[in-house]
Amino acid sequence: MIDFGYNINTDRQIDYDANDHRMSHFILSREPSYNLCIGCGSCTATCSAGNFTDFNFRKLHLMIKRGEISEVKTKIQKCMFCGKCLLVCPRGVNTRNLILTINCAIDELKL
Amino acid sequence: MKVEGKRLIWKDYQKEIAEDKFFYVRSCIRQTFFPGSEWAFLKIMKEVLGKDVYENPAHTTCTGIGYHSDIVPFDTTMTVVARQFALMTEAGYQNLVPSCITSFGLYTEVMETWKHFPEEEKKVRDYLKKATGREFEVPKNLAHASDIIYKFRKQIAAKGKYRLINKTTGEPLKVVEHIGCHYAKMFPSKGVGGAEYPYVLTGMVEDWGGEVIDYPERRHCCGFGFRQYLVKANRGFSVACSKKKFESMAPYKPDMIITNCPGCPMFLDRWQYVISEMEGKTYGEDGHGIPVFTYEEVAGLILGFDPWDLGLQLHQVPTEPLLNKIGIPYDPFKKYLGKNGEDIGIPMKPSMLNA
Amino acid sequence: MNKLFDKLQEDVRFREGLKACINCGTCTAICPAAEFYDYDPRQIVDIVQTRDEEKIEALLKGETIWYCGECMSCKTRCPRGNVPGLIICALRSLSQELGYFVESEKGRQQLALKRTIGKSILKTGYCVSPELVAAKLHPEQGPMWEWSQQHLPEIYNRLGANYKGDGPGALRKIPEEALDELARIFEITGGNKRFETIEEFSSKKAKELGLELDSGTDGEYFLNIYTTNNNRHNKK
Amino acid sequence: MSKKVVIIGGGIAGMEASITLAELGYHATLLEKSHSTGGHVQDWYQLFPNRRPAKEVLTFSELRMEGKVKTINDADIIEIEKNINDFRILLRNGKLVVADAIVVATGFDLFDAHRKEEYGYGIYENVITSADLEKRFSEGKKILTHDGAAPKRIGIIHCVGSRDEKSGNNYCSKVCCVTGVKQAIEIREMLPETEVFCFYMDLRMFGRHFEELYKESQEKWGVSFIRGRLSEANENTDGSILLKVEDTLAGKPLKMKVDLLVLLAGFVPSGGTKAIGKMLGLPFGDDGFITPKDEHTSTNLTDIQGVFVTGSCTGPKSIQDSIADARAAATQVANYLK
Repeated sequence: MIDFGYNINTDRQIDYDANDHRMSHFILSREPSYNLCIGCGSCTATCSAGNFTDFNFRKLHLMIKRGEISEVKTKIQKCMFCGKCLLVCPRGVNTRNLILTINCAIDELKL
Repeated sequence: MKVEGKRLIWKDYQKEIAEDKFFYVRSCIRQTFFPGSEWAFLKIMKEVLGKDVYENPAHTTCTGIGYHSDIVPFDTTMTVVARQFALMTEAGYQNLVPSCITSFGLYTEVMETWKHFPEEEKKVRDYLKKATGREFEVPKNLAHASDIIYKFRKQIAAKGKYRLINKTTGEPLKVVEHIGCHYAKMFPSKGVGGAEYPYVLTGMVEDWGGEVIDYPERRHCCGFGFRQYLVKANRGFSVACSKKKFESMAPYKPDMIITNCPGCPMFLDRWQYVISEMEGKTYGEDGHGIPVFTYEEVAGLILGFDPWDLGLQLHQVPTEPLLNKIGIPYDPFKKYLGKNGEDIGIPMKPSMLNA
Repeated sequence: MNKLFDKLQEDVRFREGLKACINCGTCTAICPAAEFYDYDPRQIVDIVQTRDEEKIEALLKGETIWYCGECMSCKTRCPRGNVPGLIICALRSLSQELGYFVESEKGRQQLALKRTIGKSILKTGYCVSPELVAAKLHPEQGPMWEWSQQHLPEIYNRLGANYKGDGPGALRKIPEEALDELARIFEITGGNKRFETIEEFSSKKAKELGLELDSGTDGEYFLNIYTTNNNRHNKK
Repeated sequence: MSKKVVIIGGGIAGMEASITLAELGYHATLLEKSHSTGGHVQDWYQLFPNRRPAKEVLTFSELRMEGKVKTINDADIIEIEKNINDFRILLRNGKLVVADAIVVATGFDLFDAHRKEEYGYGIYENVITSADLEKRFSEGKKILTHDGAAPKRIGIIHCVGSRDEKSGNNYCSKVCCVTGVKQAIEIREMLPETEVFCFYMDLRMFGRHFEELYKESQEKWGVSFIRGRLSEANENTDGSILLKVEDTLAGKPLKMKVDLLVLLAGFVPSGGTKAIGKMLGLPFGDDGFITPKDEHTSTNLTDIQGVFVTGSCTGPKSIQDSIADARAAATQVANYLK
């Protein structure tokens, strides 16, 4: 093997077919309102944790849907469970239970 | 796949290509890596097709690589382009034929800019006059050298000695065509067949007996990206782009790749070597890699030119497996000889790619 | 006050490239750079479209504008006739004009490009020449290239070139008068000024970083910008 | 003797205009260029937002037309002559129809999806249009891939030929968004194992019960939505289609394989709209649709006395809009002729 002084860059595309969708299926089976998000960002705008950290619940929720779950475990810990997101969601997504279910999925699926 | 669907699109993109009297401008990259291709183009044009092709030794780079590396301002580039136009005008020609796709794209961009912003053309005329005293006419017909070979592809086939057919099986060779990004992506109507299903190389392959394969990453850039290759720190991106293409075309088991841009064949050739040395992975059969050709090389092979006159020894991925498939004779002992047949040594063998 | 935006507007490519973006993402979807870098042409167009001076300044000083490979695949697809690639060209020109390019790792590479390609254009009349692709700096060119570099005249003349010769042909020596014309074009049209600006700001940056900068391609600063990759360009 | 009104175009708008005019006591003649009246609705299976069978709406119009409206099918108009008091409409078969007023209801054509080259319609077998899908629904055919397999995943692409300068159509076709959602539900109902993804830029759920249908598609049917316009579709070796979009809400490019791709083809002014509009000297907008006298207050009037416009010849309209618009046009005609 020759050292050329650089490596072949890795892809950052969301490769939907190659991704891990177990968490997404797990959540949907326990919290059906998971599917109702329209990506409006109200939750993130009001988020207490998002005020102090880079926590973005809209995006986290979306990345789980796309099967990009490698960072979910560390990111979800930033949530403070204040529940403001639940009050503002225009689609009635049970965001609080969603967070609990995500944590549950992390445990049960050993992610 | 239904080819009729593509034929409908191809019908919509038939550009005008001049018949004769061409002013030829060379390519920095083509002449550096594939000098035999430019030689073959001129030989085919002059000796096989009997065309008038003129080259003025005073023409220079169009500055394209510098321009797309953003170190050359647009005004400078437009004025250098105008100087090439002036040389063409002074020589009494109207049909400009660049060897390079970056140049072709740039000439097109400059001409289109002048159409939309006439004040830019006026400014450039003043610049050129001031710098060189020259004046110019905008080319009446601008066609890339691959457009010209496309136009005369049937004559080449008629005079050809070989076809892109597997000698043993009688089946057409499976060919991947790779079009330079700046051929039609910027101005789809300026490319034969448009930007989505360019026909310029497909037409050659079809008429020369081969079969073009359509694979998902067909339109992806080879990864040159100017600064993305020219600066060492960025080369990991460049090679990643080519790798993406190889991974995507591999399931179709292509026999060869044909290209119309000067840089792409070099990258598609060299990155196969790099991937093999970095990751131990080779594409194509028996660790040979997928041989990559310029369209001039393929035209020359069809016409029976000697593979070593065409410069196939300057490929890192060996081309012999393809020559064997078609049944083109070659003398392996002459591959690396100098101009007068002198022994100038031979390159080392790569550790992975079977040469 | 829209100073930076107004400066961008002066560039004909910017006026051609920015119509009105609807944030649909067709450009990013097929952008080679977006696949491998933290790069999103859609967001760049959206930023310049907002005319937010602070954000535009951040772009000019940041890494992202240097990820594009100018393949122009984006132009083919935009449903609104925008050309993100041309907007990038304008941003890069302005970043250099204002000296902001030295604030990013990828931007600093402009000096390397100027001293290789830029120098080659004025010296030889070609952007790239066989000598510029020296085997030592280009191991990816493989053993075949290493061999050919040792026998340039024999190989090129074997292949019908007119290597460093007078008159027409591949790799010919470009006549002095032609090089003089090229030099005058660069002087009159701002080409030399661009080169000088790149040198000037790079030299300041080298001092700031405490790296020695010679006039060629071997100094500390040059090697630093030519090879450094902090590997933080794709956070995935 | 009652005055004569000729209605050109036998789609939903033309039918409704002729019925209303007949009911108001005018002699209504409906000219239809094809073999039958009903227009595009004839090819449709179910209607949004309540998924009632399209045939019901057709039957509603057809029953009321019977005995009241004179219908001439296969009517190929070659000339319209305007006289001081009337219009003389000459058909290719030599027939002459005289009218005191004309209602233009020449409608739309579906955007020819071949023109969106990078989506591969007409090239890749597993790329179809919303109209093709609707036809399969109406004919009771199974939704299968070209190889006859049940698709595991279907992609639905919004804005094909709409909101797209490349296609020459800058406008929104209005009804595709909700049609896509309706078709996604229909697929899920027929093929519960098939995943459905809609790729959109905005979901324009402007009508009553549209937004609810969208919510239902997510809640009850599990349809997924990705915000990003399709950049290109490519064929894999197995005939499946590889999509490239940006998931704009994630800010990343995304690739996904689908077994079948449905393109929501938008509206373009029909050949009839262009031809009849030109014959009558009506003005066209830059979108190619006929421009009425005033886009707010006189949407059915034109600058030519006795010529009225209705339905999708003045821009994309839903069935509800077309029926209401046709009745409005009829009252304008009545006003003019009284």
